[in-house]
Amino acid sequence: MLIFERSVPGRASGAQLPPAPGDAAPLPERLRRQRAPLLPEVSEMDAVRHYTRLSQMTFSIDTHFYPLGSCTMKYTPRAANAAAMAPEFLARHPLAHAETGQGFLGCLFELQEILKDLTGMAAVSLSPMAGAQGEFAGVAMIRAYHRARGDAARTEIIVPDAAHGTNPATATMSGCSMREVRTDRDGRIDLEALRALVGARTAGLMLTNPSTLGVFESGIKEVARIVHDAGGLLYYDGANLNAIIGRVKPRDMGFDVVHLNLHKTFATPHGGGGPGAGPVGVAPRLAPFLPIPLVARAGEGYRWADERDLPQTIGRLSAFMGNAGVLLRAYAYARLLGRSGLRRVADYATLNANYLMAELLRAGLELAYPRRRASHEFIITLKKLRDETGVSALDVAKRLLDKGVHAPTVYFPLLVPECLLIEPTETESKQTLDHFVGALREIAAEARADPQLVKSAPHSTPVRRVDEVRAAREPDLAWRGA
Amino acid sequence: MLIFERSVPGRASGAQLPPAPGDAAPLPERLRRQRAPLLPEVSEMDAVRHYTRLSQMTFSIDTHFYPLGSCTMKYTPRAANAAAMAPEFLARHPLAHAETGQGFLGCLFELQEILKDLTGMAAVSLSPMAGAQGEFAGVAMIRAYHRARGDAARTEIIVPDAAHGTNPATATMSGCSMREVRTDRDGRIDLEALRALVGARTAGLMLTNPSTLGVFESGIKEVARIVHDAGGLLYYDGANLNAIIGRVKPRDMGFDVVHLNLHKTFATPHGGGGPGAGPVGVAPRLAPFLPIPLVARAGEGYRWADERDLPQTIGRLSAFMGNAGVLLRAYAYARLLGRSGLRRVADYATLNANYLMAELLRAGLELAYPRRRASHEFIITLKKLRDETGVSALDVAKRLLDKGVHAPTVYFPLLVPECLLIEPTETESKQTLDHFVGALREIAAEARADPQLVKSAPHSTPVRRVDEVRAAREPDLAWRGA
Amino acid sequence: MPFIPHTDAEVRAMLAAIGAASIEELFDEIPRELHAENFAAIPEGVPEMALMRLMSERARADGHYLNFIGAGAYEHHIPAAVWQIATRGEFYSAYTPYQAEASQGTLQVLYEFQSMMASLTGLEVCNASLYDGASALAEAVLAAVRAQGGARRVLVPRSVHPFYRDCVRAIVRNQGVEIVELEYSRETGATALEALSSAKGAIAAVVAPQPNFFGVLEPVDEITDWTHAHGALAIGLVNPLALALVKPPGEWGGAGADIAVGEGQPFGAPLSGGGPYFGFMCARQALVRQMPGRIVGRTVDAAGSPAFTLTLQAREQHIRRAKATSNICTNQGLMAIAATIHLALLGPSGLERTAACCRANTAALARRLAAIPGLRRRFSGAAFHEAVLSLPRAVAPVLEALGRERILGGFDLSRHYPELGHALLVCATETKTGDDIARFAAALERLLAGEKSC
Amino acid sequence: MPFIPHTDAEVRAMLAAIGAASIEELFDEIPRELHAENFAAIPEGVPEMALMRLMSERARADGHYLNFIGAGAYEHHIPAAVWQIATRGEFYSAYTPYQAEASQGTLQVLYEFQSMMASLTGLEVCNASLYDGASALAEAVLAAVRAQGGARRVLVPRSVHPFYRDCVRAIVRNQGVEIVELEYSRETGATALEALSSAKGAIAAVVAPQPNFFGVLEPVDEITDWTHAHGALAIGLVNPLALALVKPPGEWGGAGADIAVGEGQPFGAPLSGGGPYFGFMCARQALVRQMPGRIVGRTVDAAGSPAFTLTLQAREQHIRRAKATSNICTNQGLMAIAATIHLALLGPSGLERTAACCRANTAALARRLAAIPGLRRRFSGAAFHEAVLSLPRAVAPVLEALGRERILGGFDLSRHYPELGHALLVCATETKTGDDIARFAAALERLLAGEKSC
Ligand SMILES: Cc1ncc(COP(=O)(O)O)c(C=O)c1O
Ligand SMILES: Cc1ncc(COP(=O)(O)O)c(C=O)c1O
Repeated sequence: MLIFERSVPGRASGAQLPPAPGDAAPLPERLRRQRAPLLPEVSEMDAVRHYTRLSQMTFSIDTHFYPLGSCTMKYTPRAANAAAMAPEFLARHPLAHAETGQGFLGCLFELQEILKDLTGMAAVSLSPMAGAQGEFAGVAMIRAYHRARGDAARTEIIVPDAAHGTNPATATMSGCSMREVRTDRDGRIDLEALRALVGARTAGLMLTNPSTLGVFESGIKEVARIVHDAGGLLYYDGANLNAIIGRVKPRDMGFDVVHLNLHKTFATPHGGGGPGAGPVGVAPRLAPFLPIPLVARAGEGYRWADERDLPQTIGRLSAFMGNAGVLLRAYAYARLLGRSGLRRVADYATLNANYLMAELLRAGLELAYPRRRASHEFIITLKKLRDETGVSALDVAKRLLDKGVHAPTVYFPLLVPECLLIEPTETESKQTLDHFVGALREIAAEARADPQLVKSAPHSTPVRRVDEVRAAREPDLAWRGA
Repeated sequence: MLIFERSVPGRASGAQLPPAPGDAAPLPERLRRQRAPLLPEVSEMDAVRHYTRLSQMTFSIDTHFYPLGSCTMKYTPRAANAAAMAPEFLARHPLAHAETGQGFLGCLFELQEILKDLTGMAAVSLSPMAGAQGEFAGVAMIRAYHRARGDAARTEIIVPDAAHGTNPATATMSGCSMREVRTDRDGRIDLEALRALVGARTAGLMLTNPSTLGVFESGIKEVARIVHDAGGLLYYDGANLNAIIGRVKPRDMGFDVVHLNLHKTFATPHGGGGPGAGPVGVAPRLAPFLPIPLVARAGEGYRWADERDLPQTIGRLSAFMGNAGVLLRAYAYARLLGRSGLRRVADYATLNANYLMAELLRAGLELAYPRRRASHEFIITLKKLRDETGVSALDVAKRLLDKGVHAPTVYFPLLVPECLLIEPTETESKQTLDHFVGALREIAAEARADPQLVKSAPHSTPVRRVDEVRAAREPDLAWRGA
Repeated sequence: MPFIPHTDAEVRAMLAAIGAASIEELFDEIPRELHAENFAAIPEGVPEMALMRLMSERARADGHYLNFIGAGAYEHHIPAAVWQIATRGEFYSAYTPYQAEASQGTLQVLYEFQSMMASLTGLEVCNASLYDGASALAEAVLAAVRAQGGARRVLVPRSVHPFYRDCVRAIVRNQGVEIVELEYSRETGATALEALSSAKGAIAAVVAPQPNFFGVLEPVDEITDWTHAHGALAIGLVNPLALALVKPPGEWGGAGADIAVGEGQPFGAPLSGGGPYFGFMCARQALVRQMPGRIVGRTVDAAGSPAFTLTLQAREQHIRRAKATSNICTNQGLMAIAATIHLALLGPSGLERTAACCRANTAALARRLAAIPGLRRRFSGAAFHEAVLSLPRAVAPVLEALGRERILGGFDLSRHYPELGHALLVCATETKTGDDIARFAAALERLLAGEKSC
Repeated sequence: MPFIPHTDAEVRAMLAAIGAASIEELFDEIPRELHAENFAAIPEGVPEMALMRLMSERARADGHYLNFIGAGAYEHHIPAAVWQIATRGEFYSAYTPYQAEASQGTLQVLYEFQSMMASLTGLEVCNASLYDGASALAEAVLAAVRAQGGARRVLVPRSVHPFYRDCVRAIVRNQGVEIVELEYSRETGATALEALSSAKGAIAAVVAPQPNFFGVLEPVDEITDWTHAHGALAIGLVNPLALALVKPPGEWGGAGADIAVGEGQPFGAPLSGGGPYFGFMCARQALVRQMPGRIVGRTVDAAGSPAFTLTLQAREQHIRRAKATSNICTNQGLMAIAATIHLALLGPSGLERTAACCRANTAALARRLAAIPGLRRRFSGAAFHEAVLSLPRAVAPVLEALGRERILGGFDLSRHYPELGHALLVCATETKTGDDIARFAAALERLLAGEKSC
C-alpha cells in the first residue's frame, strides 16, 4: 500500500506544523501555486509505521550476506554514523567562515592526508560525490592537462572490455571518445592490442586493478609504459581498492590519477543507492587541476582552498563540499582501522574470496578464470548449468534470495556468459561463506531435480518475481491519485 | 539461532576493546575468577545482524495496531526519544552536584508541576520506577500516615474484584492484607459490600477509575465518603488516566494519593516490558511521606530535596532518581501536547473506544457491559463463540496476529469469561479500527466454518503456537553451552 | 581485529582449503616491486571509545551558532522520526536495489519520492535523485542539449547561485556546451527580460531560477514563453520548498517548463557542512529517455501483486555504456528516502506552513535590519526567503565579528557580485523566532555603531 | 492535533456510528461536578521544533564534565551499535511480550540476557530484569526471607552503598523484616568478620557486596560459609563488570551464594542522571519459585521449532495476585535488551579488558592523588575500581571548586560515613586517559595548595 493510499484529506502530523507565520506581503497572484501538491495527509504514527514496515522489506548488510561483486558490501560501522551525526556537525552551514568549523575541517584535512598516503598520490580532492563523479574529475583533469600543454588532439580514452559501465560513460561525459581494449583468457589486457590503440589521440587509459574480472593485472607496469610512452595518462578506478589497500599504492603501479569509492572501501553506507564519495588523488603534474574546494593548512588551523589557490582547477563539481557527511564517516572508519587495520582489509578480503572460490570449485561450480588467484572477488559462470537445465544465472540469483542471501552481481562483466561476480568482503565469517557454498550447492541440485522451482524463484520474499518487462513497456513512474 | 550458537572461540569485536590496561596489583588468587563467563564471541557485524533480525520478529506500535487493554499502547513520539538522548543528558552523573545539572533538574521540576495540576494533588514525587512501585509508594505512605497518627491497626487494603494484579500484590508487599469488594453487573462497586468491609482496620482502598472493566465508577464520590468515613484513605491507580486526562482530576474524585503510568498515559516507550515510570501525587496530609528525592526550587534554580527536607519520608525506592530518562521523555510529551493536547487525549481515546465498541456490537460480538459507555477501553466476551465452536478467546487472539494486529488483553479482568479487553488509544485512525472490526468479523466466521484454522493459529508469525505448558514444566531458562 | 571475524584457527583452515601457506601467498600474482610497506602518514587505529571522544570534541569545537545564512543550504526543522527511520540498518546499509524482490522497501519509498516530487514540480516524471542541486542543473543542461540535437548554447541568468554556475561550467565545458549568462535588473533583482532578447544564435535551453539566488521571484512565465518561442527547452531551477507557495514549473507560461531541477536539501537533509544533500530532476514524459540516473517503476509480480523495480535502465551506464545519458551510478538514495519520510510527516499543510513561515520570518528580518542606520534593502522584487541588504562598509569583517558572538550573519555577496557593493544575503527560516531576529539585529547595530574601525 | 489522526469528517461519522451528538456526550456517565476546567499550571503545547530547541538548550546548559564519580553509576564506553539497535521501533515501542508468537525477537534477546547473567554470576537462573540494583537487593532480601519461612532478620554490611541500604529499608520495613548493619574494618575497608559473629538471633540472610561501596573486595568466601553455617541464605550484591575478574557468587565459599543481585547499569546504560538502569537477580535453581518478575523460557512451537515465552508466571502478580513473589509488573526490558547487545559486542575478552582497565586506571588515579601533599589513601584492601582518599579539609567545597573547572571530582563520603572524616570516593573507568587523570590531579593540587580558604 502506498503512503498516498493511507492519506485522508485533512489529516496531519500536528507536532510538525511550525507556528502560524507572521506577516509578509502576499505573493503576486500570477506567481502563486493554485493546487496543493499531492502529498500524503497522514498522522505521524501512520508515517512511522509505514516506513518502518517498508524498511523491513529490504535486504541489507545489517540483515543479510550481500556478496555483490564490485560493490564491496561490508560492515558499515555504527560508530561512524554516530560520530558524523553529532549535532554540531549536522548544524554546520557550508558557507560559515572557516574559523567556525575547525573541527570539521580538521577531519577533512586529515582524510586528505590519509588518502594521499594510501594511493601514493601528491594531492587529493575530496569533493566528488561518487565514483562516477571521481572518474569525471579524473578524465577532466587529464584533458585539462593535455590542453594546458597545447595538446588538444588527445580526446581518446581507452578502457578494457571488462570495464564498469561508468568508465565509458565518463569518457563521453568528458567529451572524449572511447576505445575498447581486449582482455585475454586469463583476464589480462592484451598488450598487443593496446599498443595498436595508443597514439597521438590518446588522452589516457582507465583501469581498475584488480580488474572487474576479479584478477590482478600483473602486467600493469608494462601497460603504464605503453600508455605513457604514447603520451597518455593512466586513470585508476579505485572501486576495487579493497583488494590491495595498504599493500599496493596505485601511484607505484604507474597511475597518474585515482578515485576512491569511500562507500565501498571505507565502508560508508550505501544507503540503498547512495550517498557515496569519490575523492580523487593525483600525481604532481595533475595537482594544479584538482576540483575545488580543498582543505588547506592555515597556521595552526585550516581553511578552504578554491580557484584563488588553484587557478587551473577543473572547477567545482558540487555547490559546496561534496558529500561532507560521508567524508566524516570515512574519516572515522580510517581512524578506527588505522594503518595496520587498513592493510588487514586487503588481507582478509582476499582470503575470503580465495577461500570461497576454492570451496565453490570443490562444490562443482565453474570458474571463469580458473588459472588465476581471486583478488577480493571472482567470477563463476553458470553457462553449463543453463545449457543443461535451462536455469539461468538470474534464476540462481533469485533463488539465493530464498536462502537468505543477497544475490551476487549477475551478467557483469558482460564478456563472461551467465556469470556471477562474487565479492564476500573481509567482514564476513567462514561460517557465512560456508553457508553460501551450501546454498549454491543446493540450488544446483534443485536446478537438476526441479528446474521450475528455481526458475520461479523467489518464493519467500515480500513479492514474487517482479515483471521488469512490463515495468519498462508500460512505465508507471509516479502515482497520480486514485 | 542463539547468539551463543554464532559464537566462535577467539572471535571478537575488535573496535570495542579498550586500550591495554596499565599496571595494577594482581588480584589475590582466591578472589579471582577462574573460568571465563559463557559470553558470545562474535564480530561486531555478527551482533548487529543478529539483533537487527531479531528486532524484526517483534510486533510493536511502530509496526502494528496493538490494542492491548489496560496498557495504553499509543504512539511514542520519536522526538521525545531524541530529546532525552541529547549527549549531555546521557552523560550526566546522578551524584554530580545540582549546580551542574540545572537543565535536567528544570525539566523534572516542571514535570512535577504539570502532574500536580493534572491530578489536583498538592505534591508529586517522580521517583517510582513503574506503576507497581508507585502503588507501593502510595500504600507505604498511607501506612506511614496512619502510623504517624498512632493508628497502627489499619493494615487492610480493599480492592475491587476486577483490580489489576499489582494492586493485591502491592497490598502484600506493603505488609497489608487484602480484602476484595464485588462489582455489580454494570461494573460498579457494590456499595453495600463496601460498607460491610470498611472499619477500624481499613488502611485504604485502591481503585482505578475508569476501572479495568472499561467503565467509569460514577459512584466514586460515595465510595470515597464510605472509605473516608471509616478512617481509610483512597488510592488512585492511574494506569487508566488516559481516559480522563485533562478532564477529571483524581483529587476531585476524593483520592488521597495517585500514581501515574508515564509509560502509558505519557507515551514513553514500553521497550518490550519497561522501563516505565510511576510518579506519585498526594493530598496535603500525605505530602510529608513522599518518597525521595524530589526536585525543589532554590532561588532561580533547582536542587534535590531528600530526608533532610522530609524527615517523615517513606524513603528511597531506587538508588538515584528513578527512571530519570523516562521522566525526560514524559516531560517532552507533556510539552508537545500541552494543556489542550492532553485533554484531547481523553477525548479521542474515548471516541475511539466507543466507536470500536459500537462497530463490534454491530458485527455481532457480545459486550461485557452493554449498558455502559466505554471509557478508553471496553470488554467483549467470547463465551458464546467458545460454547458454540470450541474456539476460545486465546485462539481468537492468536488468529488476530495472522491478520497483522496485536491481540487485545485476554482473560483479564478475571471475572469476565473468555474476555478481550480492548484499548485502541487516541493515536489510531478510523481506518485502523475498521480494519480491526473486519478482522474480528472474519475470525468469527472462520470459527464457525473452520474452527481448526483458528485453533491452530497463528500461521504467519516467525513461530507457530508456542508450547507454554512445556516451558513451565521443563523450564529452560538459560543456555548452558552446546 | 576491528571488523574482521577470523580466528587464527579459521585462517589456517581456510588457507588449507585454498592450498596456500599464508595470506601473503595470495598476493603472489602482484609483482614484488609493487608491494608497499611505508604508510607512515596514517596513524594507527584507535578503539571506538577513543574515536567517539575525538569526534565529539571536534564537533564541540565547532560550537553552536545562530545561523542566518541560506544561500543554497537552509536550516530547517527535521522531524526526529526522519533520521531515526532512515538510519535503520535496512535502509542505511543496503546497496542500490538491483534485486527488486529483495528491495521492495527501498524501491517503494523511491517510487513515492518520485511521485511527490513530480506532483510538487507539476511535471510527469522524476528520477530517484542526483548528486546535488548544482550537478543536477548541469545534467539538465546536458539532457536539454541532447534532446535538442543541434544547438549547444544555453542561457543561464547571473541570478543563479554562483557556485551552481561554476559547477555547470565545469561539467558541460568538455562537451562543447556554451553557457551564456543573462544579467539581472539592478533594481528588482530578477532577470532582465531585455537580456534574453539580446542573446544571439540558436539556443538549446534557458534556465529560470525560482526563486533566484537573491531570494527574488523571477518572471518565469515570460522566460518560459520566450524560450519556447525560440525553439528552446525551459529548465526550471527551483527551491522545492518554495513550490508549496509558488507556481510549479509544469505550469510556467503557456506550455510549462520542460525540466525542473533543484537542491533537495530543504527536505530532510541536515546542513552537515555541505552534504550529503540530493539533486532531483523532473521532466515532461516526452523527455524521460533523456533522464540521467535511476528511475523506479511500479509493475506487478508473478502473482499479479503490485511490485516495484528499477526501470528504463537502457538509459544508464551499466547497459548503454558510452551512449548512456550520464555516467551517474551511485546517487543519493538515502537522502531521497529521508526526504520522502520528511514530506510524509509534513504533508501539504505542514509544507505550506513551513514555506510561509520562512517567507514571513525573512521579511521580518529584512525589515528589522533595514531599520538599522546605514542599511537598506537592495531589491524591490517579490521574494521567497532570502533578502539582500546593502551595508555601509565591507561585509567580511562584520561577519567575523558577528561570528565571535556566535551569530552567522549571512553570505557576503561582494566577491561574486562586486557591482552590488557591500551586499549581504540573509535568510531566516521557520527555525528562527522573533527573539533570534532581535538578537541578530541588536548585535549588528551595535557592531556598526560602535566599532567604526571593524 | 499532535498525534491525533482524526479529521472532522471522521469524528462526525464515528459519533454517528456511536449514536452520540458530541464527544462531550461520551463523558456523560461522569458526574458533572467532577469535570475540571482549570489546568492553568500546564503550558500550551509547542511544535516539535520548539521542543527540540528547548531541550537541547537545557541539555547544553548541563555542559560537559570530566567525571570521576562512580559510587554506583559508572561512565563506560557504550558501543554505538547498542542504542542504534535498541531504539529500533520494534524493540522500543513493544509491550511486555504477552503474545509469544508476536514477540519472539524480544523474548529471545531476554533469554540470551538471562543466559549471560547466569553465567556471569555462576548461578543457574536469572530473571528478565528488575528496576535497579537497590530495589533488586530489597527483592532479594524479601525472597530470602520467604524462602527461609521463619527468621526475618537480615544482615547488611555498612560497606553496602548507603542509598541501597536506604532503599532496602524503605521496601522491606512494612513486611517486618529487620535489617541489621555490619561494621567494616577501618583499616581494610572490608566487612569485619568479627561483626558477623556478634550478630544475635536467627538470621534469614546475609548480604555480601563485591566490591563494596568503597571499591574494596570483601572476604566473600568467609561471609558465605559463615552464612550457610548459620542456616541463612547468602546474597551477593555485585557489580557485574567486576565479575569479569573476580570470582562469581555461585562459587563463593564452599556452596556458593544463593542469590546474586546488582545494578546492571555498567552494561550499556548511559548515566542519564540516574536512570533508567536495571537490576538483575540470579539464583540457584531451587529458589526459582521465589524469584520476582518476568522470566523467559525456551520451549518449542507447534511445529517443534525452538521458541521462547514468558514462563513460571504462577509466581507473578497477574496470576497469583496477593500471593505473588512481588508486585513488579513493568520492569526494565529495554535496558536488558541493550545490555545483551552490549555484552555480545564486548564478548568475554572485551569485558575482561574493560574491567582490567577500570582497575588499572583507578589504581593510577589513586596513586597520583595520594601523591598530593595532605592526601592519603584510606583503605588497604584489594580494590576493584573505586578508591577512598582522605582530604585535609572538607570535601564539598573542593568538589564545587572542581566543578567550576568542569571536573566532577568524586563523591563526598562525609555525610554517610562521618567516621572517615574528609573522605572522597573516586573512580576512573576505562574511559579515562592518563591526561585526564593528570588534569584532575593538577586541578586538585592547585586548589588545595592555592586557596586555603575554600
Ligand atoms: C568498478 C567500478 N567502477 C566505478 C563504479 C562507479 O562508482 P559509483 O557507483 O560510486 O559512481 C563502480 C560502482 O559500482 C564500480 O564497481
Ligand atoms: C490497571 C493497572 N494497574 C497497575 C499496573 C502496573 O503498572 P506497571 O506495569 O507500570 O507496574 C498496570 C499495568 O499493566 C495496570 O494496567
